Amino acid sequence: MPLIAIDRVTKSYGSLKVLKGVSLDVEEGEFVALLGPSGCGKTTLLRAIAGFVDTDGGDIRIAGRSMTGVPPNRRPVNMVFQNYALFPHLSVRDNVAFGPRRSGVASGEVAGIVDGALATVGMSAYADRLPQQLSGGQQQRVALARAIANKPKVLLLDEPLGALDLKLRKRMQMELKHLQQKLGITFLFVTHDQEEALVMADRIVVMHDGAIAQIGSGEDIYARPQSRYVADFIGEANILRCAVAADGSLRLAGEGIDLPYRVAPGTAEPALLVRPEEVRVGAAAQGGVELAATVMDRVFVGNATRIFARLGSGQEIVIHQTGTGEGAGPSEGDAIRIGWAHDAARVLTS
Amino acid sequence: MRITRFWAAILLGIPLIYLVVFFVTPLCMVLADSFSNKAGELTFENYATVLGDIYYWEVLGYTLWLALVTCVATLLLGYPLAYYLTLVERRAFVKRLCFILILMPLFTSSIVRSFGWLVLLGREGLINDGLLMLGIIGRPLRLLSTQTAIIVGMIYVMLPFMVLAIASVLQNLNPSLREAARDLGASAFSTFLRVTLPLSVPGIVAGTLIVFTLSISSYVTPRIMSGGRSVVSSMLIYDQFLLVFNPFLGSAIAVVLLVTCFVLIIAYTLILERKPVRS
Amino acid sequence: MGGLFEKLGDRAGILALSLLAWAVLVFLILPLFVVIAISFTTTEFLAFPPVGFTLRWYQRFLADPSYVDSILLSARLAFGSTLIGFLLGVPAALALKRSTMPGINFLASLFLSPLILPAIIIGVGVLQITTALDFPRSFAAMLAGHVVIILPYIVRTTLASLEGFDASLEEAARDLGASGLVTFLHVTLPTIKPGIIAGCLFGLIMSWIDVEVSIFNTVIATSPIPVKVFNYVQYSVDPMIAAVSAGTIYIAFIFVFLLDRLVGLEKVTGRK
Amino acid sequence: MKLGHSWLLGGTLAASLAATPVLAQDSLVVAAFGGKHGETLQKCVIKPFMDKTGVRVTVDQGVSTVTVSKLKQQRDNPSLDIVWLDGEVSQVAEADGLFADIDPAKVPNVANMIPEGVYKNKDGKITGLSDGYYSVGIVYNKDEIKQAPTSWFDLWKPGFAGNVTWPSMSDGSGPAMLVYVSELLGGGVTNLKPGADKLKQLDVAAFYDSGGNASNILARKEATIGVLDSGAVWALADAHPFEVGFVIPKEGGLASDARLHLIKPSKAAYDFLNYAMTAESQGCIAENYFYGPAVKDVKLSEKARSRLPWGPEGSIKDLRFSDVNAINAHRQEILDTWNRDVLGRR
Repeated sequence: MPLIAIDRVTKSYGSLKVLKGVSLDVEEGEFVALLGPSGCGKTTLLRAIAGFVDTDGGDIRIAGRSMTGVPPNRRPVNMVFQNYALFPHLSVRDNVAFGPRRSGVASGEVAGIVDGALATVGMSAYADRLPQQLSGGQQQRVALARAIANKPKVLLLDEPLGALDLKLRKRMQMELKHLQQKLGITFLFVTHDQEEALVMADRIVVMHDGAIAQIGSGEDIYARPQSRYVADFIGEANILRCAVAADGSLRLAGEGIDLPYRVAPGTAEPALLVRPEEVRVGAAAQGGVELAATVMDRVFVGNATRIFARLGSGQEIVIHQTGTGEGAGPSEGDAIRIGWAHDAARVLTS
Repeated sequence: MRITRFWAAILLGIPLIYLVVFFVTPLCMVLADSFSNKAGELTFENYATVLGDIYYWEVLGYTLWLALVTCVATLLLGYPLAYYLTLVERRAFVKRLCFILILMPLFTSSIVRSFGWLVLLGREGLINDGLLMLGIIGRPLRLLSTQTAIIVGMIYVMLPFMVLAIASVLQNLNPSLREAARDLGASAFSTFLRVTLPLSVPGIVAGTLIVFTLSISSYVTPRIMSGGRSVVSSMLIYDQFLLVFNPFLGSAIAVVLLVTCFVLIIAYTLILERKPVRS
Repeated sequence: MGGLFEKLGDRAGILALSLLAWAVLVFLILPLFVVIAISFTTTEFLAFPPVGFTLRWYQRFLADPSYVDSILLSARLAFGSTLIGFLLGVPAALALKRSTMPGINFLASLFLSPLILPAIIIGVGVLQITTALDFPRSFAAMLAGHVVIILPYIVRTTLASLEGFDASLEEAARDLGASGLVTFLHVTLPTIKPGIIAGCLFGLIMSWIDVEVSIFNTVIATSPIPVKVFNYVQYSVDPMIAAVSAGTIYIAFIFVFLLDRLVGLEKVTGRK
Repeated sequence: MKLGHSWLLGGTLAASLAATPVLAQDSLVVAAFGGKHGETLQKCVIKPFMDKTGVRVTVDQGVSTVTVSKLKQQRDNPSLDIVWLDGEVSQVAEADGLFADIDPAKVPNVANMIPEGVYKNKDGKITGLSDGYYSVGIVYNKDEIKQAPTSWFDLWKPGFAGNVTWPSMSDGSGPAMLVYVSELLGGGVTNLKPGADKLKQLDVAAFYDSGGNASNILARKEATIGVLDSGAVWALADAHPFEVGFVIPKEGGLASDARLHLIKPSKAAYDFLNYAMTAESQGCIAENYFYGPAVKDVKLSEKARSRLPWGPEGSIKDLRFSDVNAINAHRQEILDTWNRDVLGRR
């Protein structure tokens, strides 16, 4: 039995459909990311699980129990808010103790729980401060401590690292991952940052326009995106137009190159996905695609060089060349040959 | 957090019942009275009197003018004070003292204050004595029982409301906005004009609304300060109730005042909603 | 150079602003200072500057139990009506702000409208209603009237403080297991406290100085102190009435001072 | 908090009285004036009455207009037993039928009153009893004004410009004075124009709303001369802010009185009225507030005699009363004239 079972949940605000029948199972101990751009419905889904949004249809079950009509305070989940939502009038200690006190923990035990939670996030020294006396990262930890002090079955995190600077965010990503492993609590978190999702989550749920576009491990959705949308959203993607013949065989549009793939006849606008790092410059590869291109621009990014080139058909392609030093490789205006292995590319039909 | 209709009904229910019993019902009685005469018959004669007579319109116009002047004057005096209090003065104890000074006048009834005014504005009062001593005037000015006195009195009563309304907004302005403006090369004055002032508009709106409303219904201050020489709408109402014992006409005047006030307030808020202030 | 001039200009501007602010503060306090000064005069009439110094007007007023009774009645009225105003006004403001019920805007303006009506009409109306309900001219009747006039202040300031309220705080509390009531008491209330205190303060003030509503509804034996003063000055004005008035100023000052100690007045205008 | 008379509802007066005789006997609620006048009534009527009879009297202090408003609003269930009212205002309440008839058999001292002091309605029933007369005259500051004024119209003299105080319509004597001035100039209560035109030219420092207000204006020397009733004048004189002069102008002072009215008859209420009509009580008022007694054979000190509204040797016959009924019938017009023609566009 999954810990969280989301079954065809729908929600509309007026005529705007925010959730269009979303179904998702989350197992105990999993670290799941809800990934998508703003407006995709991920936060609404999270808030529906927490109980802040009344859904229009479908059901959410946690540990087998339907949550329909259950108020937020009676759900076995806790949330870390985007802006942390620390109570400004309460000290760090009282913020963390808020949950245990509500759930009827004996007052003698509350102190222990609070100390434990603060120790877990490394904030024991700040117990008597007020939230506004803390830095952003410290507030984030307190918010975390407050949420785990209640020993929830599921911890919901709404863009928990969004307000932190890049360095701190990177560190907190790892800390959160370790914390999740240590506590064994199911984490369900919302982010629009694909890297964050890839770093932390066991499983990523890509959402698009109120529906789930794809569910899978990071590798899965990167390497095997099921739609143009997912391919484009996760990582960098060259998505090349294809023409489909009557028998379903494909050729690269405008380039006149036949491709060894087949799609169902009549598929509308299929496309070919090639990740930039899969594209090679220079000699043709055995059993692959080879094309002529013109270099438009090149950018040195430290460990690699990115080449922006234009194909004969006018489509643009990005090439990620690793292991080349500064100044090496083709320069602007050069006519080059590029190519990729057939098994490095993927056909997208939707 | 949204409140469900059920809870809204519960939370609003009791206050609403209270208001209906002790405010709406008297209001309806006023309305009913305004349409009747001493014999208890339905009549429009009260409204015919009030609406058909230029005198009542003049008094209403004067009342509105007075309220408007009070609004503008309290805004001009109150804004600097609120600004000083929230954004200039940093010493906590001075701030506290200022707040106490602002609140104290509110706690003193208008009768008590009127003794003070008599001493301050009187022929042998402090203001005249001071001006005489400085040689600015040759003989005492008549300050009491004049237009000036009414306005001074009204400003005095209403100023704390304006200051507190504006201060509450200024207090909550994000200081980095002003810093950003300075950083972008704005002078202190243009920072105020282009950042602080537009952002404090909600406070100005709240302040002017409350001052305007209270000014329109105020009675004691204009009565005392004018020395019985000027008439505002609320005096006509009081006179009808207490001197002529004709609550019917008094009610009609009150209803006209109430409706005018409502219309003006609605117009004011509509104009503000239509035209968001440029920043 | 330009920078220096500008800096000097800013300085001058701030100085001018401070001077203007203090001038306004002096304007606000001067009449009260005058009333206090008058109350010490040895003359039988209101003299300023006071002639000599005496406490006999205070003795006379304190020796008359009816003045003390009036002050106590006023205090009971002010605190009682503010408490009721709080219990009615804060939930109402909450519902007005948060509900999506149809007609909620109309209700909001209804709650604020007693401000516009000249108070005498409320006073007479409350007398009519309480007579019909069979508790005319009692403490309860005055209380009822005072609540009507102070309710707009409490509702208005509470609404204002809810305006800037961070809704996620309430969600966090609910999420952590707090019921609606606990959330309100432990999170919402403390956060919007400054607004509520400001509203209650206005409520106390309006009740403490009210003449118009009380005058028609006074308890037979004792009138609230402003009504008592009003009735007295209709017939005669002497320094005793200045002493009584000064007494109400002292009480107000002590109250404001204590309030400042307890909650910090500068918070009253702030939402943080 | 709960008033002791709610039992009146639903039952007849007599039945209620029979049912709760103790309440009716033991306590009275009386509306009285405030300030020095109120203190005098407390000293000369209420306190000695309570000492004599043991009846508890609670005083409801207030100005007459407010008291009448309360009576009107609570017509069916008044909270007051007895009221003191200004003569000018009491007629309004009488015309409105707010008073109970006074049975002279239960107030034996009525027999000892001057006939003018007993007010009867058109059916010949007694509705009010006078509790002292006063006269409105000219008060002036003797320090500033050496030559005593003799006529009401002296107030218009250029020398007094800007230094005059005059009663507004809120003051009890205001309406009567407007009518009086009109009468002196050939008009009357139905022709107020001469008075209004004249008053419009009066250069006042302030119009006053009450006697207390006027005393304060005079004491602060905002005005040096004005129109004021004798009770307030003598109270002011005894405060010595300046040498107070008071004259009854040659055209005649305008007199009025304070009156007692019965609202809810009971034995205690009748006893109270009866005590108020003793020479002892009214003499005390004359000694302390200098109101002329409505009771015959009151012995007064020299000082009190010299301050009587009709002078040391005069009588009620020397006072000039305005036609209160006519004034009350025209209150609206008088107020309108005042607001529009006297105050308008000054």
